Formats: sequence, C-alpha cells, structure tokens
Amino acid sequence: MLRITGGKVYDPANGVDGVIQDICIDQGRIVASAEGGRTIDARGMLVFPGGVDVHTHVAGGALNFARGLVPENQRAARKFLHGKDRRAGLGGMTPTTFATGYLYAGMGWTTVNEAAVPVLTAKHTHEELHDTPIVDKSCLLLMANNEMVLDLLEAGEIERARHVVAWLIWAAKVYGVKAVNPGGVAAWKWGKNASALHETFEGYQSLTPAKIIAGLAQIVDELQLPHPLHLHCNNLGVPGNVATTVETMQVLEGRRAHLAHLQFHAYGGDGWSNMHSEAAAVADAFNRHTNLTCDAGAVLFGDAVTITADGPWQHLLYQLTGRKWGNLDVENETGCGIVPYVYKDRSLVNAVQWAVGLELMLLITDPWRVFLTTDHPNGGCFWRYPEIVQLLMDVEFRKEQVRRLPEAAQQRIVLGDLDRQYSLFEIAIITSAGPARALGLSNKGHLGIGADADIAIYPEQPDPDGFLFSYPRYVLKDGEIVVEEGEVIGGSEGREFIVRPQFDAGIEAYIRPLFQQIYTISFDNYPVALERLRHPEQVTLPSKPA
Amino acid sequence: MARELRGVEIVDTYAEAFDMRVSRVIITAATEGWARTAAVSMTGFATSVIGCKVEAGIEAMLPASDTPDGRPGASVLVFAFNAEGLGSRLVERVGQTVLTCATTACFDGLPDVSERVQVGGVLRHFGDKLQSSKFLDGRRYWRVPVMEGEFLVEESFGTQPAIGGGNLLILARDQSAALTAAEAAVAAMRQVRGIILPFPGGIVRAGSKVGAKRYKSMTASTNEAYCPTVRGRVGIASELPATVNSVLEIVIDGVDRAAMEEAMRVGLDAACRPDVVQITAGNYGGKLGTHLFRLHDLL
Amino acid sequence: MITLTLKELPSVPLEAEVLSPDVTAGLSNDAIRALPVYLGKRQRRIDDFFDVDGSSSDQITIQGDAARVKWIGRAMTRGHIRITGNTGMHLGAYMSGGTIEVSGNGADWVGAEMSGGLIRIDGNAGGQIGAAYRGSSTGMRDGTILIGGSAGLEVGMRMKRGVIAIGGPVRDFAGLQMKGGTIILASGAELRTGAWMMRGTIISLRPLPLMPTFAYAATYLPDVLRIYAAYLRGLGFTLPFDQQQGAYQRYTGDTSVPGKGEILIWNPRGA
Amino acid sequence: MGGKITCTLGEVKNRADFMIYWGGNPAECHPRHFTKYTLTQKGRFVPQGRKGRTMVLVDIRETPSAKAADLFLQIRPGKDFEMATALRAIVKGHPVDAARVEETGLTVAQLQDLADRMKRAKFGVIFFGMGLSMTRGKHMNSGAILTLAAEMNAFTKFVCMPMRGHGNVTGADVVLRYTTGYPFGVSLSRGFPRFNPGEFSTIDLLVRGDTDAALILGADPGATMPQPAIDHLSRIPTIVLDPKVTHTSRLARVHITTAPTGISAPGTVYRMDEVPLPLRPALASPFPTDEDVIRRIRLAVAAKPAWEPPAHVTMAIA
Repeated sequence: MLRITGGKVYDPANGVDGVIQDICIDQGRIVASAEGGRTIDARGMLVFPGGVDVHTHVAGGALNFARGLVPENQRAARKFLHGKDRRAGLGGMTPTTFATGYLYAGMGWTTVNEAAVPVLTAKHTHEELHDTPIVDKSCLLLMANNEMVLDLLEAGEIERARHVVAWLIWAAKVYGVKAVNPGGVAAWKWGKNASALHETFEGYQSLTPAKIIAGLAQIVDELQLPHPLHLHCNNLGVPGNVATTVETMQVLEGRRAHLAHLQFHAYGGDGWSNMHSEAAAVADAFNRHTNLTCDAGAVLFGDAVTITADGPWQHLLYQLTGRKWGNLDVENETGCGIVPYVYKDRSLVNAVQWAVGLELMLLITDPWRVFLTTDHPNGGCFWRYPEIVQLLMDVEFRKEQVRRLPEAAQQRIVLGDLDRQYSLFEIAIITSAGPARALGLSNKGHLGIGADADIAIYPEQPDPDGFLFSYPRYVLKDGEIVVEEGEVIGGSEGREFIVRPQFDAGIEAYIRPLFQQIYTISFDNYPVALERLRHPEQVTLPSKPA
Repeated sequence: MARELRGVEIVDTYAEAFDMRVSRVIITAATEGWARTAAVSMTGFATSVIGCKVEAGIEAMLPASDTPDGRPGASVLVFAFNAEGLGSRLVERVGQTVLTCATTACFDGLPDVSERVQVGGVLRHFGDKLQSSKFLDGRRYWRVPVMEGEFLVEESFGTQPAIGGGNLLILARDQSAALTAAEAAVAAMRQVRGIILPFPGGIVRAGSKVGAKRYKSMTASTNEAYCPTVRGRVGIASELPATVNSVLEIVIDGVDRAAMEEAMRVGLDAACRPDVVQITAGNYGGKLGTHLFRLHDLL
Repeated sequence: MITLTLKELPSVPLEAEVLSPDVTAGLSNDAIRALPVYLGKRQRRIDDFFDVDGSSSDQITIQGDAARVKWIGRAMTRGHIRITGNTGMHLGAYMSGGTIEVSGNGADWVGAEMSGGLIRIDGNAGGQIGAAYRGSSTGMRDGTILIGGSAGLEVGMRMKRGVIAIGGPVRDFAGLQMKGGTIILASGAELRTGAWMMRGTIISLRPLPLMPTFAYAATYLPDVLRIYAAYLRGLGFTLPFDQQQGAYQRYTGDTSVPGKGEILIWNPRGA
Repeated sequence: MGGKITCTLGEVKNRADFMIYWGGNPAECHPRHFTKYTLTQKGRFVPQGRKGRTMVLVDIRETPSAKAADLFLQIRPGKDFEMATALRAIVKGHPVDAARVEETGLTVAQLQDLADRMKRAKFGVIFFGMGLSMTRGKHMNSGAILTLAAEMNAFTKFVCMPMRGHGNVTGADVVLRYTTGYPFGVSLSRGFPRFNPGEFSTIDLLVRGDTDAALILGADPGATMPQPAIDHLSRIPTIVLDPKVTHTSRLARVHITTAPTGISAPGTVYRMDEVPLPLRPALASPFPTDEDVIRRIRLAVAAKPAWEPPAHVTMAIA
C-alpha cells in the first residue's frame, strides 16, 4: 500500500490536467483508496505516468555489435558502480543492459519498445532484455526484408504470408512488426538499395517497396496486433526524401501504421549542398492521414552512434565520415549497419536535422499522434530526452538555440518562426499517454484505476544543473519505489510483453523445408522457447482474425 | 639656444616620428652570402612607406649560433602602417625573394609577440596541397616542396608597434663633407640593434615635404627649405646657413623609442666632423608625428 | 617538495592517480596521507603504502620501486614529479603540462593521449607510448616524451602532435596509424614501422625494414630537422643533420591509406 | 578507420561466389565449415554449389585445405599484415614496392590477380583463422583483413569473419559486451567496467603476476597458456569449475566438479557468427551447473561483513 499526496497530477488519458489529487497504489496497481503503508508527500511536485519509449534500440545483436565497436565511447560514458543491489555498468551512447534500465528509470521512463529484432537472433535479444532491469519491455520483429515473406508477397500469396508472419512473431516471442527500408536491406545483400517505392529491386521481378508496405500493413491489421505496422521508410536521411515519405503515406491509406523517426524522412533538396527542411510538407500530409502515428527521431548535437538495419545508408555514412563502420547481415531476414557519428551545430546538414525533429513535433497538430524519441542512439541518446522537453516547452530557449546556428542553416529551416509551446499536459501525451496508446498497452501511460503503478514525480522547479525532467524525485515501477531523492535504488527485472497471433497450424509444414534449404541452423533451434523469457506477459488479441 | 659638439652646431629642435608596425624576419641559408643575398633582395625598393608601401632593411647579420636552425642568417626588419598591410607585404616579399632564393629558410623573429600575421600560412599554397607542416614547441612551420628540396617557412609572424621616420639632417660646407659625415653616422648607427636605415646606403639626399606648393597632385615634393641651389629664389624661405652647400638626411625606423634614441645618439655623435656646419632634424611642428626626439636630449 | 617513499612493493597493482601535483599542491601532509588509492578492488590510503615527508608543493618525489603503481601524474597540468626507481602503467596519461622524470624503467601507456608537458624516462619503457587508448581516434596531442632505453609495441599509435624520442631499440608498429607529430628512433625499430600512417614524421638513425606500402622519394637533409635538432639538443638528445656526416632517405606512405606520412632514415656518408 | 563488415553464415551459404580462407586450415580445424556453410553447399543464389564458388586459400604451408582451393597463395610466415596492407593499396590502384612485396613470398602480379578476382566477385567473404590472429601482429593482422574487407565494399559486396577458437569463446565475448560494454580484457576492480587488452587480459595479468587469486570457468589455461602464466596460477589460490580433471584443475587449489554444459546443463552457445543456439540437457548430472556454483559463491561473498561496495570514482580512469 502506498499513497502519493499533494502532487499536481498530469494524466491526459483520463483528462486530468495539473489537478492536485492523491494517488493510491496497491499490489502494483493504481486503486481508488489505500489505507496504511507509506505516504509520499508530493506537494510542489508534478506527477506523471511513467514514460513510454515507442522506438528505441537498447538490446540485441546489432546494438551489442555496436558496443564492441566503440570502446572510446564507453570509456567516456557515465559510470554505474556496483553495489549490494545495483549492477555495474556504463551509460553513454550504447549503454550496457543494466545501465539502460537505471538510466530510463532515473529519468522517469518505465516502458521501452525495442524496435528491431531479427527472428534468428531473437533469443539473444531476450537475454539482453532480461538483463535490462526495472523497465517493462516489448519488441518488434524485422519483416520487410525477410525473404520467406518477400517471396510470398512477390507471388501474391498474402494469406500464407500472414500465417508465416504470425508464426514468426510467436516463434520470436515479440510484440509487433517492424519494417525497415522495405526491400532495401534485401537489395543491400547485393550491395544495392531500393530507393523507388514503385520499382522492383535487386533479386525480385515484380515486388516493390510499396507492395511490401501495403502487404505488411494489411497483415498486421488482419492479425489485429495491438501495435500497427512500425515503418522505417525508404530513403532514410537522403536529401529530397520528402517525396518518398509522402508517397508512403498514400500507400498506407486505409491502414494503421506508425512511421518511425520521421525526422530522418523530411528533407528537401537534391544533395547535401542544398538539403533543407521539408517538415512543413511532411507534417501537413501527416496531419491529413489520421490513420497514422509517428515518433520524432529528433537529433541532438553531440555524439551518437547510428545503428540501423538500413545497411546501404550506413555504407554511405561511412564514406561520408570516414569513421568506423560495422555491418552485420542476418541470413534471409535483415542486416544492420553501425557508424559512430557526431552531430555538429556548425554543420548545415546536422543543423537542419536538429531543427526538423523539433519542427515536426511543433507542426503536427495532434499530440496523440507524434511521440518523443531520438531513435536512440541514432539521433542522440534517450537519456537526453529532458533537453528536448525543454526545447518544446520554452520558445525563448528554443529560439536562442536557433540563433546560434549558422546563418545559412537558419535559411533552410522554419523552426525560428514557430511559437508553439508544449504544455505539461501535452508533454505527458507525447512521452507517455500517446505512445502507450499507440502500442496498445492499456495499463500503461495513464494513472486511472487499474493502471500499472508506473509513476514519475518531478520537482516543479527543475534542479539548476538540469532540465525539468532530468532528475525525478521519485519513480515508481509497479508500485515499487525505484528512484528515491533522485537516486536509482535498484528494482525488479521488469516484464516482456508478447503476443500470440493466430496462424494455421499447418504453416510449419510449409516453413520447415524452406527453412532447412536456406538457413544454417536446425529448425528446432529457430523458435524461442517461452520458458526462455523470465517474465513474459502475453497481451491477448481478439479471438478471430478480421 | 643652440649647442655645439666638436664645433658643430646642434640645433635645438626635434625629429618628429610616426607610429608604425614592425615584423622581424630571420632568413637563414647555407652560407652567410646566400642569407645576405636573400635579405638584400627582400629589402629592395623599400625606402619609404609612401612610395613602397613598406620600409625594410637588414637589422643585422646573424652568426649560425644565433639562428633558429643553426645556420648563418640575416635579421630583417619590415615596417608598415598597420598589421594587415604588413602581412600582405611580407607574403609578397618572402614569397618572391626568399622562397625563390637558393638554400634559404625563413623564421619569425618576434615569436613571443601575440599579435600575428599569416606568412607561411599563406605561402604554403605554393605547395599545391603537397606541402606539409610541423608543429614544435608552440610554433608551426610549413615545408613547401621546391625543385631544390624544401622551403621551410614559419606559419605566422609577430607584429608589434614601432616608430618610423626618425631622422637627422647633416648640413655641411660641401657635398664630400656631408657624405663623409653621413657615412660615419650610418656606420655607427648600424651597430645598434632594433633599427634600420631604409634608404640606399642608409642615406637620403632627397628629403621631402608633405604635398607640393606648385603641383596640386603631388603627395610629396622636394624639401626646398634645405635645397641649397634654390636659396634666394623668390618665395623660398631657406633654412640653410650661408656656409652650407650640401645636406644629407638619415632616416631611421626603430622597434621602440630606446632603439631609436640610441641610434640617433650614436649617429649624431659620429656625424660631428670637420666641415659639418650644423645638425638638425625634420619635423612638422609636432602636428603629424606622435614621437618627438629632441636633439639636445641626445647629447 | 613532497617526498613519498614506498614502503614495499604492493602485492597487486596499486592505482594512484592522486599522485599528481594538481592534487597534492596545497594539501597538508596529513591530507596527502589520507588520499585514496586502490589496491585491486579495495580502497586504501596513501600512507598505507607510502611514507610522506616534506611540505606542501607541486614538486613530488617518489622513492622506491613503484613498478606496480599505475596512473602516476594522470592528467597533471603543472609541477614536477621525480621518480627515483621504476614506475607502473599509464605514467602521465592525459597530462597537459608539467614534467615527469623517471630514473628507472617505465611501463606501457606512458603519456597516452597526453596534450602537453615533458616525460623523461632514463631506463626502458613498455608499449603504446604516447598512444591512443583502444578505440580512440587520437593519441598524444602535443608534448614531449624521451625514453633513454628500449620501448615496446605501437609507440606513438595515432599520435597527432608532439615528439617522442627513443634511445634504445623499439618493437613493431612504431607510428601505427600516425596522424602527425614526430617519432625519433635512435636505434631503429623492428617491423611495420609507420604502418597505415596518414601524416607525421618518423626518423630512424638506423636502417629500418619498411612496409611494401612506402615509396622512396629522395636523399636529402630536411631543413626542418635543424629545428628539431636544436630543440632536442636542449634536452640532451643528438639528431644528426650535417651534410658532412650524411643525409636522410625519405620514404612516403602508407600508400594503402593513402597517407602523406614520411619515414626519414639516416644514411651516414660512405655507408 | 575501417571497421567490421560481417554476416551470419547463411548469407555466405546463399550468396558467396568468392571466398578467401586466410591463415586457417578449415579442412582439418573446422571440417563442417566447408560442407555445412560455405563451399560445397548449394545456396539460394548459388544453385550450382561448389561449381558456383571460387575459393582462395592464403597460408604459410600447403595444408589439406589447399586441395579444396581453386587458388592457393603460399605466404611467408609472419607476412600476413604486409600482404593484406599491400593488397589494400593495390585494390585502390595505389603504388607498392615490388621488391618488398616479394618479401611476403608473393609477387605484385599475384596480388593484382587476387585483387581483380575480389572485385569481380558478386558477394565475397574472407574467413581468417588463428594462424593470423595469434601470430606476430595479432589484433593488427585481424585489423588488416577486416579493413580490407570493409574497403572492398566500395567495389562490390564483401564481408569478413574470424574463425573463432573452440568452446563458447564467442558467447563469452557477447555476454561481456552487453553486461560490461567490452568484449574481453575487462576489469571491474574500480566498481565499474574498464577495458584494456594487454593490461587486463588474462595472460598478461598472470605473466606479470598482477592477480592474487584466480577462478577458472570453462577453460583449461594450464594446457594452453605460456609457462610463466601457468606458474603464477600454481602460486596463487586457483579455483577451477570443470566437469573433468584438466591440466588446470591439477594445479588448482580447489576443483569443483560441475555438470557438463550442453550435456547435463542448459544454456546458450554462440556460433562464430554470433547466432545463439540453445543447449538442451540430454542427461541428468549429480553435479551442480556452473551457474549454480557461481550464484552460490556470489551470495556467500556478498554475505561477508568484509565485503564493501567500492566508494565513489575519484576520477574517470581509462
């Protein structure tokens, strides 16, 4: 039993906007009343539902590959000393698993969605997620370059494709479907890319990126997965990709979808020399497509490590930066590229990227459809979210930053003209209520009766050395106090949300021989056994596919 | 009231000098001969900042033990009105007369001065991206590939405030007395560090006044008051005593007041020879210059 | 002058980054005695291992065999450390100013990623002198390291500026991925000197085995060496540049990068 | 600065039309590598199998693997770094010194031919073995091969993969990376992970005598490490967890017999390409698993009054 009294509560899902009211907790859930137990005096504090990160990369083969590639970043990273109930770790660009949990909780975030899991190495992703303490986790399966699926889409066998996807989702024990640069990664296996939505790509005769997108969106809808197709559009980071992005929205009409890190897909121009913001055009199209949600993928100046299944983009970035480059292609399914990167405010391109992320969040009118992310660690580290919150809430602070940009850069953006300021209520939407709703996690992102007691309590006056959200006074996870007086004091391991979509039991008979032909491990080792997940929580789906 | 030194009248007047900026260029070479050749070439056509944009001269020849690279060298002082001008003049002159001169290398003679102008930093472009640089003990040197081997030139040179246009006028009974006295003065003054005598042989026979009375377009014209041959013409107010038939001037640029005073002092002393009538100095009534050197203070 | 005398050789490495003038200056001897050092995983006090004498100063003398004492002079910006005896790894790593002198031997990572100051070791040193730590893009950024004796692998790895001069023989990969600066090998080196170098100068006074990716340019006396000779003479290190004595063979590379680096090999007259 | 460009073995099986085995003898050391993954398998995009692939072997002696190769390049011992670096230059069309190239045992013409073949490949792969990573030059030999493969991508698709040693080496590497941020050579003595091969890697620690105790898990250093390292292990209290008696267990102060992982204990093994494979115990064992023992030791240590978590970091130490 626990009570939080006297705090200003922001709970958009239940229409509560800064009302001073008590919150009672019992058995890890929010309840109407609780007698006895501890009371947290939250007077002069802001009470928010715990943050929900809809798109991040915190676990899995790709990220772990990156860790090994950048010891210099780890060395400079924030250190977590081991203690009786806290594990040692490193923060930084690619935090270790334990540090990841501490850093999210230390900021008031309690649920994260790992956005890129190959089936073949899902086992490993779950190992890392298990060692990521405190926060609850879900993850998304990489499908848009899975050759078993692509072959079926090429053959027009959409129904069988749906069964295969459903089988793979359950085999990998994941929560949803991710599409990265549809077709492009498969083409990259030949050193090529797929940059035109309606043209075929290396290795396929009739299939196009557009057909993959439409097919997967249809499948995800038919399976009635709680989270829509999670799409990383083609031509990420390429000047002039605004056309592809708007075209993609048209392809998705009539379907649910989430567009990931939209910032990387809202550029004009036809080269680096004249690259500029097209946030206005993208936001305009997005505002009209109410079937879509998105996350910002905002960029912050400073160090980053770019990690994406988008192999071709990473090779380009490597050639541009001349820095380290890692690439890991996963047989028949996906790939990933890794390039350490520094976003410099003196660089025109980086300045435009920095502005576009904020412009999108300010120009997209419905906060329930745009969420706060940096596509960690691609645009910046998740532990810098409070900086972005500040930029959204304080127009003067924001314009001051804009004025520091090179004159030429200010000509290529519209951020300087935007006066919108986010309210705390809206911040609660884009950091928690919105992403929780988009993920279909009904017990997350709000403080109503029955919700998981994941709560972040911030001082009304931020600490001088930090931003409003930098140092929560208290963070509760499932009703357990995990941050007290700003110090992370350990905590439980956190759950993993998974779904079991329906598939024809016979589908395995179709997959097995195919698998044995093109894979190199035994078919029985392919699925992740349920008992390998320490704290799975199966989210139930409607009984029959629509 | 006038004073005398060894029978020579020292007029109670002052030399009027101006603010300038100076850089010190150390040129080294395989032999003292080649160092001097480069230095002479670099300081050519640099008599008057009005006509040459710069005033330059050899401050001293340096023994191998006194140069940055342990080779014989020359120390050249270059004066101009401001740092920008000085920078461009240095680039022109080092580029045309040192970079091109066999075996030379070129170093900053004022390394501790904070205000600096780019020299090697500009000349490096002659290397067409084949140049390379070395950074040692806080100083950057450029290595420009040339047919002979490499031309080594320091990236930036210090510039500091200095004084230009100090002068002595030697009034004598005849030309040879004036010349002998002037030569003696020059010989003595060249022993002083921190100054140069920018005119040919350190001596100028064509002293000038600002502007002209008869040609409006002229910025400077002959100093008629000291020209013996126009004495007595209508409209001429001659400054020359009756016994004077030839005048030579010595113009001095110095890195600071002390160097200037010392140079004028030894010059004045050495110039006091037989058949020298009077030693005076040029000024503009104190209206133009900021540095005044009273001749009597030098006695 | 503060004098620390090591009581006995620690059983396992002792990490003592507090042994820096920046830390000790202005501290009373008792405060210095209480400074934290780390013996393996245990935190201890300076005076568990050292007798502390003398008075508050940015001059430190360390006596005894400190071969197991790591991180002496880490990130120091000023002052002077004199070690009579040996020293452990990371001596003067990250330092930006001041002087460290060692009468005995040093270990690995001497002056790693330093940006200024002078380190002089009379005896032998280990590998990675003035190098970049693993993964870092840049090693030594400026300053001077003089080793009287021999040195190990990867001397000056990824260094960008500064001077490393080594009297004794050096092992493989001297100047690996060098970006600038100058390495002087008075007794030559073993294999792969200058491998993958981008810029910078490696001077060897003895013949060197060269990588196939270095191209011969010319035999001459670079005037710039006269500047280095003068600088090093002040530190008691002789660099020949008299044409009566010989000349340098210039090789450029590493062409696999492709690099603009140079290796200058002293070729005595008549050799 | 190069990097690491790799893939899972299935990519090789399905796509590779060109492969180089460098400093290894797969025919004898990784016999199933050829047949299961790389050379002889029919692949999705290499339907003719062996006929559809070109294999080059680079090694210091003509091992049985040479018979399997289309092209065998015999290189002088210890010249791998020179050869790989020269190849990087030749691939880019930059000059090399012919005489010094020949010190590797190969001619410029041979390297040029190899470079041309590599560029002609549609999907190329380099496997390098311990003949490379464990000889003079060590990590830089590997680095040379990895960089060569990375740079080849300017011309065509190329990947690279180390042939790791026996046991679950890759697994240890993977787990250390996500728990500490570093793959090996990690020290936790200051309460947080630090990485410095040569300073913290096992052999170096033991040879210098920098440790006063050792816990050996799933390895037999007593059989493989240099003598000075072994001598130090026998000097200090060494604890070995192993199902069987080993060289190390003989010199150890304590040997705890554990259930053999994979046979009687579950777990995960990582293939050389970091693909995780589940281990399902087939037989029961009377002995505890390694994991049980370690957990119990940790609890016992944590219970000791003397055990104190480290104080604050006084400085960020590299």
